[in-house]
Amino acid sequence: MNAADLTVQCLQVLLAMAVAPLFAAWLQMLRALLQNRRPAGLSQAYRDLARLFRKESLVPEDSSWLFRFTPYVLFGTKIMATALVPILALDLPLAHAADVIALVGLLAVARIFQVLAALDSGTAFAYMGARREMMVSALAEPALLTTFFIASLLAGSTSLSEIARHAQYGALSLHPSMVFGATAFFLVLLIENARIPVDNPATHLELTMIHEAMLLEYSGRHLALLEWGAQLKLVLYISVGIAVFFPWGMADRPSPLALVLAVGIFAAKLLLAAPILALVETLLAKKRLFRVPEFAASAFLFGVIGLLTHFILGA
Amino acid sequence: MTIAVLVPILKFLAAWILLLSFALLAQRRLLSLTHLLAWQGGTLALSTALVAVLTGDGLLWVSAGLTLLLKALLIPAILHRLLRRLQVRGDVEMTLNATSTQLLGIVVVVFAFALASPLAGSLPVATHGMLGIALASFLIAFLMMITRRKAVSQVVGFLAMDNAVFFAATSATLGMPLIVELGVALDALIGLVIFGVFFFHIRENFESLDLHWLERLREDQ
Amino acid sequence: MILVGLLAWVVLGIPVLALWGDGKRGRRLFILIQVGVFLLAVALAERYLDLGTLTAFGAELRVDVLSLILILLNSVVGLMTAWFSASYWHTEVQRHDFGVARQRLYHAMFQSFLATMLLALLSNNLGILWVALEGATLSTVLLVSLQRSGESLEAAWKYFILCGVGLAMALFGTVLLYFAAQPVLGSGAQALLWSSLHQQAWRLNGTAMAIAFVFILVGYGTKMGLAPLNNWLPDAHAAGPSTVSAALSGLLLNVALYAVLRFKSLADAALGGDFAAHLLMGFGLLSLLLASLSMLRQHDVKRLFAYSSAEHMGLTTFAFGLGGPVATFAGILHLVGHSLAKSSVFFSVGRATQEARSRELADLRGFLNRRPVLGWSILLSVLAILGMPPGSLFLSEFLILTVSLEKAWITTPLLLLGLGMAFAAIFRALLPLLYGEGGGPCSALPLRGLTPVFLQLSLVLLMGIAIPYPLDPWMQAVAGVLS
Amino acid sequence: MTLPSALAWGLIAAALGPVVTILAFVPALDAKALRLGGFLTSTIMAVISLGAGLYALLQPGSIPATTFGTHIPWQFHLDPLSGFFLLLLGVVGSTASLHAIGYFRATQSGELRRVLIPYPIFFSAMILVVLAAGVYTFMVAWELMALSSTFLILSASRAMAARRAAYLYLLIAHLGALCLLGAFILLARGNPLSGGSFAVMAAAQQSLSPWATQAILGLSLLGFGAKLGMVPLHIWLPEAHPAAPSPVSALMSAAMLPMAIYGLLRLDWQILSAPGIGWGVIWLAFGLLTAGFGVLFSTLQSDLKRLLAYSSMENMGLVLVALGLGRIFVAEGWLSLAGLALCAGLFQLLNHALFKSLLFLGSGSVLHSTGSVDMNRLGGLIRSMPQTTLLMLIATLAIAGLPPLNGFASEWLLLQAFLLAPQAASGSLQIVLPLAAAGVVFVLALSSFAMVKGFGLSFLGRPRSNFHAHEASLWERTAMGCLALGCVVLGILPGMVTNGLMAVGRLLLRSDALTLQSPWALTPISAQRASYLPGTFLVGITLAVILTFLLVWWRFGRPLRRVPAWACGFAGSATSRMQDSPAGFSQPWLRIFAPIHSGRLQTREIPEKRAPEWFVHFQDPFWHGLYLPIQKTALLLSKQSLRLQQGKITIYLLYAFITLIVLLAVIQ
Repeated sequence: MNAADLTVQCLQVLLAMAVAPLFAAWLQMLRALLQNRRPAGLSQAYRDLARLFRKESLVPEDSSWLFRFTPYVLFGTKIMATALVPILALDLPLAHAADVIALVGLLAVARIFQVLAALDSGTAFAYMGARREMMVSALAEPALLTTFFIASLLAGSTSLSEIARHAQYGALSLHPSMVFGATAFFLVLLIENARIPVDNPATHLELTMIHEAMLLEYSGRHLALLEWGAQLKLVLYISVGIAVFFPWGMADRPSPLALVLAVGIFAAKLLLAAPILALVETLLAKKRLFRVPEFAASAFLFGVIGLLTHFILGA
Repeated sequence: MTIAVLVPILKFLAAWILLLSFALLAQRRLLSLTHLLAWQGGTLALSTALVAVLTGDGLLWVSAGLTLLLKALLIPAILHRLLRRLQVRGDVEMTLNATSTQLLGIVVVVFAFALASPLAGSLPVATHGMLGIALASFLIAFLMMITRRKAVSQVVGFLAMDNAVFFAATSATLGMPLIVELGVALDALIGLVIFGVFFFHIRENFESLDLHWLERLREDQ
Repeated sequence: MILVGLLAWVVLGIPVLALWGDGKRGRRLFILIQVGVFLLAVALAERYLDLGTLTAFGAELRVDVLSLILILLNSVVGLMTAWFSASYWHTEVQRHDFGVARQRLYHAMFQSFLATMLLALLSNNLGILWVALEGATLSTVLLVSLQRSGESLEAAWKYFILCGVGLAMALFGTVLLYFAAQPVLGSGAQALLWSSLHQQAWRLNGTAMAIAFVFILVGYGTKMGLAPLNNWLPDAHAAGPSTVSAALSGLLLNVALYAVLRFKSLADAALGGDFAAHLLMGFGLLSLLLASLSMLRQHDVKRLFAYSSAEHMGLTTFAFGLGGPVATFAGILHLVGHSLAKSSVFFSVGRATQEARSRELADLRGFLNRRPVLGWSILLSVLAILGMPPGSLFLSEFLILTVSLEKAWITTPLLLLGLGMAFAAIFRALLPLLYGEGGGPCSALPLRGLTPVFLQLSLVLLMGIAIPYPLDPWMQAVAGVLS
Repeated sequence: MTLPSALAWGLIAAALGPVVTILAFVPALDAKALRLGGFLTSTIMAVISLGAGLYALLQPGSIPATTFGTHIPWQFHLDPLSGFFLLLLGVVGSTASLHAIGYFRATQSGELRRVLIPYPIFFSAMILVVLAAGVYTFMVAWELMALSSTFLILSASRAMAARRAAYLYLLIAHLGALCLLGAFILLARGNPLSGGSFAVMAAAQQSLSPWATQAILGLSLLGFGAKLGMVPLHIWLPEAHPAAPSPVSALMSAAMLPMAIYGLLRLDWQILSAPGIGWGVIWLAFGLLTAGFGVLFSTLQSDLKRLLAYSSMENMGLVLVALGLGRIFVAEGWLSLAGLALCAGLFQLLNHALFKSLLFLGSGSVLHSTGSVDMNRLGGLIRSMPQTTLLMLIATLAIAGLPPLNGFASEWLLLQAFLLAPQAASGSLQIVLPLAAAGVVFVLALSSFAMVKGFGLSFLGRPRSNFHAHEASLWERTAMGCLALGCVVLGILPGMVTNGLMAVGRLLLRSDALTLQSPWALTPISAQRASYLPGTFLVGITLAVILTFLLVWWRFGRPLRRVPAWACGFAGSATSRMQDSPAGFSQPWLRIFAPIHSGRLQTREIPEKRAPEWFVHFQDPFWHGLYLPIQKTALLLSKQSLRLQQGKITIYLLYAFITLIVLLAVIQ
């Protein structure tokens, strides 16, 4: 790997980190508009983070090092993940370090640490959140993997950039299995990022909350890291979706021009992705918690059907 | 005397033994059982003697005498004495009524003859059908043991069985080696003594020689 | 002449014990006599190694490899039984305050039992063989009824009547054999000598031999504990003293089987086909299955192991029915292993029943904690009888299964089923016996008497790992004798 | 050092076992001497076998069967396959024995003897199983293994439950052994004492009739499945493993179960190369069934050791899936893929040996320190036994399949094996493969749930009962530390493992299917198809985490303040009873899978607690559907057969009479 690749790599990570709060704010803005509320400015997210970072952070007295250690692990793993996904360019230096399966594993690391930290805090709500999170993800993770399986079977490789390249340069044909895959992926995206109809990041209603319940005991810089991590995660998922399903316009060779182009295209894609999400979140109602496993299961089911169709139709 | 005279007599005696076995099968009274047993023993001795005459085998005379002494006199006497000492009176109730027992006996006899018939060919002319008779009386004695409910009557059946075997040994095969017969006789004697001892023990344990006292060792499910 | 010496020694033992067989003196004498028997048997083996088959009294007595193995086995088990008996019988005497007469009776009858069995093994004359077996029966009847309790009397009575009838049948069979042999060998002793019969067997009258063999099989089969003729077996084993149970299972059944085998070899030659073989296999399989089924619901420890004896005899019979070098080797190996292991089982279990004063499994519990040595002896002997490696029973069962699959594959699943059920039944009983809590009061008795158990078990182990030199070729040679 | 001498060393190690056993009988020795002497010798045995195994694994080629004994042949051999399992045995055995030194430190000599008498025999038997080259030798070792482990199960407690577990265990093991006997006899054909070594059988297999081959495959699957805990023969496993003392549980779960895999590979793959995808699919199906069943029940457990036992079932199931996949690929002729699947399976086995023994040993330390492994009692151990907790955390992350630890590497390989299956798969496979892949993925996800539950509820949060836990002894921590290190190292250097397995692949696939690769990476076919560099991965994450930490600390570093947990306003008043109980934690699965386990929430009175506590009571469907009926039938039959023995002597005589008559009639 040469210096240019490395710079691209770092650039990509930094870009993702920078864009994440912005995207979250943009999403909030759209939702507010759709629900005819007055939106806060785009800079709101940054200001929140800054304030949280400056505040003192409290720790439950009978929590252990695991509790304090977790926010950094979560943030670190998410940074690592953004480094692995081809956002701006293919064949980045780290591309071969891990493929889709490893990526899923990486996300699992983050989730499990979060759950363990929640269990460590030893409060009822944290346990509730942890339990629900584990249950839902036990269904969502297989769904995610199956969608990746479909893509990688089509591309004949499990490495993300290979998949992206295949979709980018391969004969443009609409694969039936990919349709199922895309659906499943979208559902998983909703689940994993705690969006409506699965979870509502905006409220702290203990009957419904999953993800937020695990963060209840965090404050200050820990909370800031976690929030930022969550935003990063959303961007990450979307960019993974882009890489797998609509990778067009990604820089193949790291030439400055191509990079600028890629950044532009990526931004455009994000801009477009947000309204869809916002729309979904506005139109759909939050599901009852007992329905959530069924929701996740249906995602898994879509994935499996996609696999079957691929194997049987060979497409 | 000549074979022409002796063989029919031998045959007659054989038939007589079979008849006696039937009588044993039918008889209910214990004392008369012992008498019948004695009669059978006597007949056995006589037939053995006849075979001795036929074959001119000196040793057979010994076994004839032995048989007379043991089976005709000693054993029945011991049994008789036992019965008196133990005051065993009255009839033996059977598990199966007399007539059907008899019928079964007949079936058994037919079966025995059918079984023995192919062997007749290889028999010395004197002893045609003897084996069949021996087999028949053996099985009848067996049947008797199965149908009687008193210890004593079972012993009688056992001894009748012994007689049948003896008859086979002497008449059908014209005499086993003496040493064997001696051994057999000895065992029979010891056996009877042990029976006697037993009766007393059983009596003092169960106040009866009825077999249903001896039916407690069973797998209780 | 050593055969005569051996015979004379054992027979002499009877009156000696009848006269002085009481108290410590009696126990000592008993052991002493068995030691003599053992030494003589070893000498016999020595002689056999030099000269091969031995005969005496104009071939009335004859020792070939089959009888030699069984003689050695009997002498060993007899010696061990006497050793164990020393402490066991002592306790029994104190428990039931048996008088001098009863003690003498016990020793004398035991001696005559051993003597008659030795006679059965030594004699070449099938008639004498029968006489000997009858004698063995009579003496064991007295041993079983030794306690004079209702139970023992009933058991002895059933044993006596059933085996008596069985032996009567066997005698009839012997007569028939003689009858068949007469035309060939002429009348006289020759016609009952196994060795001479064996040479001429192919000339014997087929039909007569068939009938004769049926009578023999049913007759001696009763004594051997083949189903459905083995109803006396559990009662007699349970009612008698444990030494007697050990001797019954370890010795008497073998000798009965030995008799059947002698006749089988004749019948095979006379009949050509494998009529006898099929009968043996059928009876063996039936006994194996019925016995192992009966074990599943057993609550009396001695009955349990009595049934297991029936099961093992069934397996052995099946093996000899299979025939051929491997199966016969396996059969004889199993016979030897079973005798050693089963007598050890009865020793240790007998001691346990003495301590707990009960035969109910419910009362016999937790011996590994309460009485470690006894617990270990129970554990090891039962494992041996279960055919656990590296005991020799595992090897023999292994071989039997192998041959069964070759010659009659249809039977193999049934064998496996039977063995499985037997294992389930015995192991189920074993665990509470070793580890169970509670159980009745338990009087601690001296455990010196248990040394024989460990000696015998080490023999079983040795034979499972590597069969010692002269035994191995001998066991191989048995097939030749029986063919 | 040559291969024969390696074999000799293995046999020496095996021979040490009985020595220790005899030593354990010596009454003069006190508890300490017994403990140190016995377990240190066992450790030495294990280390020797580890060395021998490693040598045999890396040394290409194998040595033919060497026979001892004249008439009864004791045959032994050593080849890469044996080597691998010897290695595995050594790893588990050495650490378990080390741990045992600490674990039994408070045990009286009497109790200790109960363990030390069967323990070395058990270990030697396992060594012999691996080294055996002949039917008889193998069966003897196999039965000894089952037998000795039975008495190990009984060594901890002799309560009714333990006795029942031991009975069930040995019974099923023995029935399985009988099946194996059948299989081997079919295979050996003829006198097995005439030196029928495995090599001979392998050579003679062409002459097997097809049905015999099928029968052998079926019987051996039953026989080894019984040891493997394969559904529906698993019934003993969850009872037996928890009943044993923890080092023994580790040995049983991490070393004895793999012996069954060894048997399958040896008999059904190396000796008997049966063509056709049929059996591959069967293995796959049973593997998946077992894995699913195991993982489902392990999520529901509230007893840590039972949870681990069920998870062993799951892992063995996954290995079986991998091997089945391998068979399928062999049958389809894709050798490189077969090598991949095989590699995945064996790698998984090795990993399981590492983290499962670590988990069992850890649970043992917990039991020793708190007196319970019931998660209803535990919690908050991270403060009282921090080092143990750290090690357990590593094991948990590894078994949950998280990169960059070893568990993930093998799972990654397995999934790759699924994904790289070419499109040209024959009809049935087109359905089987995707469904199986989906099933595997689901199992993996669920297992991480179970593991997080197990670790979180026992080590994190607040204690659910008042106990005074103390850190594990140095022996125990050393043993667990080695295992944890192993988890990390194998995770970072997966290529090393696959390279090590090349020899095994060559033996089983009869070709160089596996390609040598750098120890740092996993690249099954080509970097283009798929690649995984755990090293880079680890460095990346660590860098990211540390950078984040440093930046945040440098920019906003302020001391933390410890306060009572807020808990939505409960602050301070929140008690430990407000935490989820194990039953509560897995409640969703309890609901979702109710039809399978028919489990219900029930209450039970606890003396030291005021309120009754909830626990899940569920029943194994196979127990009610399969085992009880069999038992009933057997007892019924037995009842009938006892009818024969009904006391009347005349009836007995009648039996004899009828027998006689019938036989006479027959010959007529």
